[in-house]
Amino acid sequence: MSLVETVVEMRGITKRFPGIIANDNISFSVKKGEIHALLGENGAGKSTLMNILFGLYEPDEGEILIHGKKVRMKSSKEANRLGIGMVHQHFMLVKPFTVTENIILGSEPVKFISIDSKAAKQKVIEISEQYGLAVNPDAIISDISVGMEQRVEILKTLYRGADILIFDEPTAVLTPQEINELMKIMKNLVSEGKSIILITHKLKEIMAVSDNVTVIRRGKVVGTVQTSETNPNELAAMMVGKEVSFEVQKKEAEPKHVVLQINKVTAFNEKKVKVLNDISLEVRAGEIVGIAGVDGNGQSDLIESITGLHKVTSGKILLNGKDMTNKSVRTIIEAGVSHIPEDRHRSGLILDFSIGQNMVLETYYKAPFSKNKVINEKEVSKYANRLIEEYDVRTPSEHTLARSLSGGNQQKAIIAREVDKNPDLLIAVQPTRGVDVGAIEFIHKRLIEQRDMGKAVLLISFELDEVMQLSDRIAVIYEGQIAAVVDAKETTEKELGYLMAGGTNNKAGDSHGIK
Amino acid sequence: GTKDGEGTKASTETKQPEKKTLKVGMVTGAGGVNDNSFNQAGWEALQKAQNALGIEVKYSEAKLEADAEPDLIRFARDGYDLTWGMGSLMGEALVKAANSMPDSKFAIIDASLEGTIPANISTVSFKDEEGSFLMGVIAGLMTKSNKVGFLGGMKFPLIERFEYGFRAGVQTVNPKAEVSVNYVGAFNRPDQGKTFAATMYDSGVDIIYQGAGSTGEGVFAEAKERKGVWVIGSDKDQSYLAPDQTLSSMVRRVDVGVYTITEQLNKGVFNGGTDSLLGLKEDGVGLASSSDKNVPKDILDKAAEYRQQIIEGKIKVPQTESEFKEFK
Amino acid sequence: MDIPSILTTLVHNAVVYATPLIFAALGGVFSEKSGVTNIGLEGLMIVGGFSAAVTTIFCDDVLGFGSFSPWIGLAMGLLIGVLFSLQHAVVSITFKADQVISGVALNLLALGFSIYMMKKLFDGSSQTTTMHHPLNKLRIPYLSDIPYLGKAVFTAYPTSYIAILLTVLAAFILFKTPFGLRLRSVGEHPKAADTLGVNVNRMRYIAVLISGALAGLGGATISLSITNNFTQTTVSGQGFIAMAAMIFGRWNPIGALGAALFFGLAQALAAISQVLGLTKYVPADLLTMLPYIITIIAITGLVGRSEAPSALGKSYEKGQR
Amino acid sequence: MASNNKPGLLLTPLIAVVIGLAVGAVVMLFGGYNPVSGYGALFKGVFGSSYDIGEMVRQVTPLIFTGLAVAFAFRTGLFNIGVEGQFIVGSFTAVVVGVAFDLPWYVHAPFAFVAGCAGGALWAVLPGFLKAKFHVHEVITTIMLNYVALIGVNYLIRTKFKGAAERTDMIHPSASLQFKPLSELFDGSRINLAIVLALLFAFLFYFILWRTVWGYELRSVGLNPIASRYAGMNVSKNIVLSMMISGFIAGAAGAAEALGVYGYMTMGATLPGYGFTGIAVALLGANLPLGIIFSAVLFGSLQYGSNNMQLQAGIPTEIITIVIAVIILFVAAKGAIKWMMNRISKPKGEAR
Ligand SMILES: Nc1ncnc2c1ncn2[C@@H]1O[C@H](COP(=O)(O)OP(=O)(O)OP(=O)(O)O)[C@@H](O)[C@H]1O
Ligand SMILES: Nc1ncnc2c1ncn2[C@@H]1O[C@H](COP(=O)(O)OP(=O)(O)OP(=O)(O)O)[C@@H](O)[C@H]1O
Ligand SMILES: [Mg+2]
Ligand SMILES: [Mg+2]
Repeated sequence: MSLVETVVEMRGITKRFPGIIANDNISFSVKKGEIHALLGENGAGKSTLMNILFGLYEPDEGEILIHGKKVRMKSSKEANRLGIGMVHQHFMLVKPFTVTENIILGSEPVKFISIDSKAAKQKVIEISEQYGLAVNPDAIISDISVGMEQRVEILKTLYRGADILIFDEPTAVLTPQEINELMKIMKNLVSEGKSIILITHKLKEIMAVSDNVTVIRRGKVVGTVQTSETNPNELAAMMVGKEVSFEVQKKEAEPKHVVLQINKVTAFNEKKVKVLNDISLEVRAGEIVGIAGVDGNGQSDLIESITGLHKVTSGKILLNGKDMTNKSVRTIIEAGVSHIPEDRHRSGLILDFSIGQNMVLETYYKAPFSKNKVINEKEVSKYANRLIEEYDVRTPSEHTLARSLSGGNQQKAIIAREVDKNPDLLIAVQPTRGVDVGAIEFIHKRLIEQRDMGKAVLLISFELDEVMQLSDRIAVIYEGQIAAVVDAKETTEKELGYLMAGGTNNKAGDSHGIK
Repeated sequence: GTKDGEGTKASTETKQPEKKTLKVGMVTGAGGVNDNSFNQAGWEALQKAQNALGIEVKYSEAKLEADAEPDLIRFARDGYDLTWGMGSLMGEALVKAANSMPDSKFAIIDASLEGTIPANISTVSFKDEEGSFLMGVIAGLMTKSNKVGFLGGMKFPLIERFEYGFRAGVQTVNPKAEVSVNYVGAFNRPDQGKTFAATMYDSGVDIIYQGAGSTGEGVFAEAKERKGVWVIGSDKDQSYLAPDQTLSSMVRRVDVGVYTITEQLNKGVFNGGTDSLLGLKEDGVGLASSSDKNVPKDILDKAAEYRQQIIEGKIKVPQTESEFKEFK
Repeated sequence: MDIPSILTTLVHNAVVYATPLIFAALGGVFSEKSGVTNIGLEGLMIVGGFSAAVTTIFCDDVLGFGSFSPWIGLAMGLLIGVLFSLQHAVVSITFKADQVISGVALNLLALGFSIYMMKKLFDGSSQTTTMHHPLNKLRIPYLSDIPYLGKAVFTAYPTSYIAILLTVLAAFILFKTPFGLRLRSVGEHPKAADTLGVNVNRMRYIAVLISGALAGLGGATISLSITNNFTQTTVSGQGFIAMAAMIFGRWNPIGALGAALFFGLAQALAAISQVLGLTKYVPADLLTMLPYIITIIAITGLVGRSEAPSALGKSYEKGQR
Repeated sequence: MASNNKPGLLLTPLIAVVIGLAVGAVVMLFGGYNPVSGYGALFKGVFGSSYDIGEMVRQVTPLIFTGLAVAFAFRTGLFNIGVEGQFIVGSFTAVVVGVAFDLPWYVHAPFAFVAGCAGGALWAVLPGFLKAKFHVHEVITTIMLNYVALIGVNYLIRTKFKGAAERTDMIHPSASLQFKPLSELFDGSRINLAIVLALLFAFLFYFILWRTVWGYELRSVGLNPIASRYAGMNVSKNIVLSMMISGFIAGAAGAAEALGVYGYMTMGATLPGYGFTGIAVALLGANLPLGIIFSAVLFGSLQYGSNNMQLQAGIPTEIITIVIAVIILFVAAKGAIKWMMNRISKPKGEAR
């Protein structure tokens, strides 16, 4: 009577995939009105468990109770009916559809025989106002920001009247502002009596919003703790099985000569919009320059211009003093640039190549990997095995397809490939996106190592923490220009936030953006 | 080891006194023995020979051009006395088969095998221009708009014989009449045939002579939907396609050719190494018997007159562009 | 010919020629919008054309239905199209076979079946007899009397009007109804649709069967209005041209209609340029080539990425990433 | 390549063939034919004599080429429906070289063959280029170019290269791929050196795609053009190159037919059809060289043997088209065979 109702109870859930037990006798429950965090390394089995709850997988063993009633979840339709909604790790949005269409899909309001689009739009606006989830109902998904996509995903569940919401790594792709907003939205939702299951690798978020945390490791529950009675270090230890350090250990930087010089570069995108506006920036050997900025202010265009993927219309890009402006990608790579791209599936890997073949994606045509245009498989294997070893890429062998590695390990493979090329300039874009804390620690160490070896490192991340911890200098990008360059040790999150939103500080107070 | 012996034995027997049943094979082109056309006419002649002469007949359909040679050789190996190849496309295959099976006899219809014909081949070809000339006569005399048309499948020598024979006929009886000559570029596109026919009729042509294979069926389909226009068919009597719109058809007597040579061989005669060229005189080409349905008697009489003149050699019908120019 | 008559002839012929393509291309749109590649359109047109011809001849010659027969033929073309498309659905959706292979097999099966049946039914002949009652052109009262325009667009086979109506209907269904939204979602992001309770495979089945119906109609249209019989060459490649029309029309019903009409126009242009005597200056063969060359130029001019549905060609397996 | 699953790899096609033949038998029974004599005739038609075996190989040869051509494009993410047209152009250029030059055989034959290949490659440049530069869907351009090739080559034969009737002159014997001893070994059949070239091409197909730098790039671009671009590869160049190689192999098919089988080229009334069959051969062979050889043999021998089926047993050859279709279906629908085997091996109640 006095107890709060248990809305979800999963008992003894076991799910096997060929060669792996993803969930091993997991029991897990969620109470009404709580935010329950689910924590675990990459591949621990979190998504699998939630997919079972959402009816996407059928468990091999175990039972599920919703609101105390035993149910058999045969499909998502069933889950929808029971008031379970899920925001997936990889967004499930139909790109060419509008926001409204995505939300109503599957339960469309109908007038005669056609969709009642007016009513639909009305309903979308209603819910979005009720929960403070601002969206443009008529926008096409492919035109909107990730943040809005996220809100659309949430609206999808709310539209269906879900009161149990599953968020699978909702913040991996969001900017700090968007993350804050999402946190507020979640709190708002639980205050309305809904229950939330939150999967995230970011302990800070767990500490900030959750009520309880369940930690899983290798498919088994390690334990459930009350958030108020734990701390990040304890959680990390629970999930990895050993202590994890969050402090990034680094010495003072010793910047040397200029490696990358960007000089008044201007560029336009396909829609003829000016995306880089007379931008200038320098990166020296032996330093990490972080770029902070709200998504869409020209970060990716800047990187693409440096790496030769995008033509610039004016200005110069110099590498070690040599002109690299509008040179081909290969020329630039060969001049000593490495690039850890933002989207590992889209642009970092050939998923249907083996992990070994992916390791030589930029060097296959050179000795010793090929001779007289014939690939030397032995050398490729040897090399791949060395990287797999050195960078701790967890894979059965170098012949395994990249596709079947977990995200974190795919990321490590890319980092191994790019770092081992021994570049003069290492560009790292979102290098730790979606990977677990253990892997994050590992990746951070590698980046610092590069700096200390005298490489120039250009880091782009939407996670301010990461930028502030790793960088020596931070350049804030705003509307295609560098609004300011600040010393990482001296700046604050607040100052950066102010600059990112278009504010000016005294150092770079002259320019653009005010009008 | 055994391959040579058998073939030799099998073929010397035509002159033997105690006569074995004659075995005649036929390799048809794609479409087979019931193509309502060329191949069918040939096969029906063989069947007729089977009934009338008590010989044994069999056919095989070469779907691809490449199938013809093995099919021909297969018959020869199986001891067939004579094997027919149907159509000029089979010419080269027939020569090769004849060369590799020198003791077997072959015949081909609709091909003269330019150059020397091997001694174990007999060929039959048609003077299509002569038949087409008569179609030109009918069209030239029947046209009201003084505009007639020719629709060919693909432009190459065989079809050009149709074209120039027809044009010569039109010009002879009605020099004022204009002939609109068009080629679809395919023999298997009735849809395009229909488009062409519609366009030609729209442009004022009131009679179309088609030499376009199944593309030409589109001409009949189009004519059926119009009033006051006519079609002339080819190869066989095509009036069944549009009884009320068909003036005539240029019939080629493939059956006559096949039957004649088969019958001769049954009597022990084989004119190897020669070409039998069948024209109006030999009744190898001519008017469809249904022509009297839509063509007035006086015009048919006129056609008969020209037929006589061609037979007597008074008119030499052109086959090619240059001959046609001289004909003028 | 004066200019207006030339235009009249062009438009009229373009519509006649385009009609079967419109049907089949619409079929392609349905199937591919749902994520199922359909290079079996050719085969579906073949069985459609064949069964329509056989049925019409049977109804007319044996049952004596007269001019009503082609309508039964049309219906049969549709039905048999659906039946054969079931093969594609079962193999590529249920058994998750490569959709291109299944389509290739469908083409072979359809051709083999039709000719085999034809030989059985028509005494070994590889063509049917000729219909006495094919579809006749419809002259819309009054409108067809308008000079030029009347002949260009208001005198046409009933199937042409049906094709245009179906195009509008298809556009409406695909873009305005819940069914259409779900069908398209399944072709773009089947997993998303699945999580929202849309039955992915069922939607795809329906879409493929619709494509069978429409391509079957397309084939039927050829034999009922253009050739008036059926032979193994009746369809010869139109299914592939329809596929091109679908892509050219960017997987949109209206676009497909436009592309089909464009092909028709190009074809009609090739014919009229010969008839008007252009052959005096240009070889006839070159004019015959014209439609294909125009198409390449046109589609190159219409620069832009093809808008193929993202999940096209991928079979959907629940629980796979 | 997949070596871990050998029994399954072979079992599926084997069962598919059995099912295909069984379906064919049923169709024959319904049609009032005797399947035993039908298949007897089929078997005899293929293996009855050394001549037939030689002719069967002759039939198989172009299918290996066109299968490889289609598969090469597939391997690099392109769908080449234009093999038909490239075949035509390849035949034509090979014949032109065979007719126009008179050279010693060891120069002439290779020259003519390579000219054919180059013709095919050239014909594929435009679709590749339009795809790379303007994103024009290669399916449309290749379909259209098939017809342009057919009509254009017919035109050239008629106006510039006419020999007898509707074909070109014979090529000089020095350009021929026919090889007397080989042909005589098979009793005068038209088997010729093209089969050796086809097998060589199959090996090169494997070697280039999986062992060389070019193949690595081509496959990479086919699988993920964006990542390939990021890695510094020239995506446009690879698309054009891939189409050209595919066209090169298709041209080889045409050249092989022209130089090895006919020795001349006829004006074509329709597209030759080898390219369309090549799609089926490629897919049935899983786009792998060895698979393609096997599936070409299967297709070729069934097609060739069907002629005898019709001759000896009077059975329409379309039966074989149906059989081939069913085999393709069951090979493609791997799940279907598994499903059926489960049904058979499990007691009824337990199924599923
Ligand atoms: N569809 C599948 N097929 C095969 N194996 C799978 C499948 N889905 C998950 N697995 C296996 O189950 C394990 C758990 O995967 P799951 O996605 O649940 O991990 P996770 O905890 O969500 O990881 P992450 O933090 O990276 O999202 C994986 O290591 C993987 O091997
Ligand atoms: N086709 C597949 N076969 C086998 N295992 C797979 C396959 N696809 C995914 N997996 C497994 O599923 C697990 C989770 O996949 P998922 O794509 O969610 O990766 P992830 O680790 O969460 O990556 P990301 O962080 O990029 O989202 C991975 O660990 C991977 O091993
Ligand atoms: Mg996960
Ligand atoms: Mg992850």
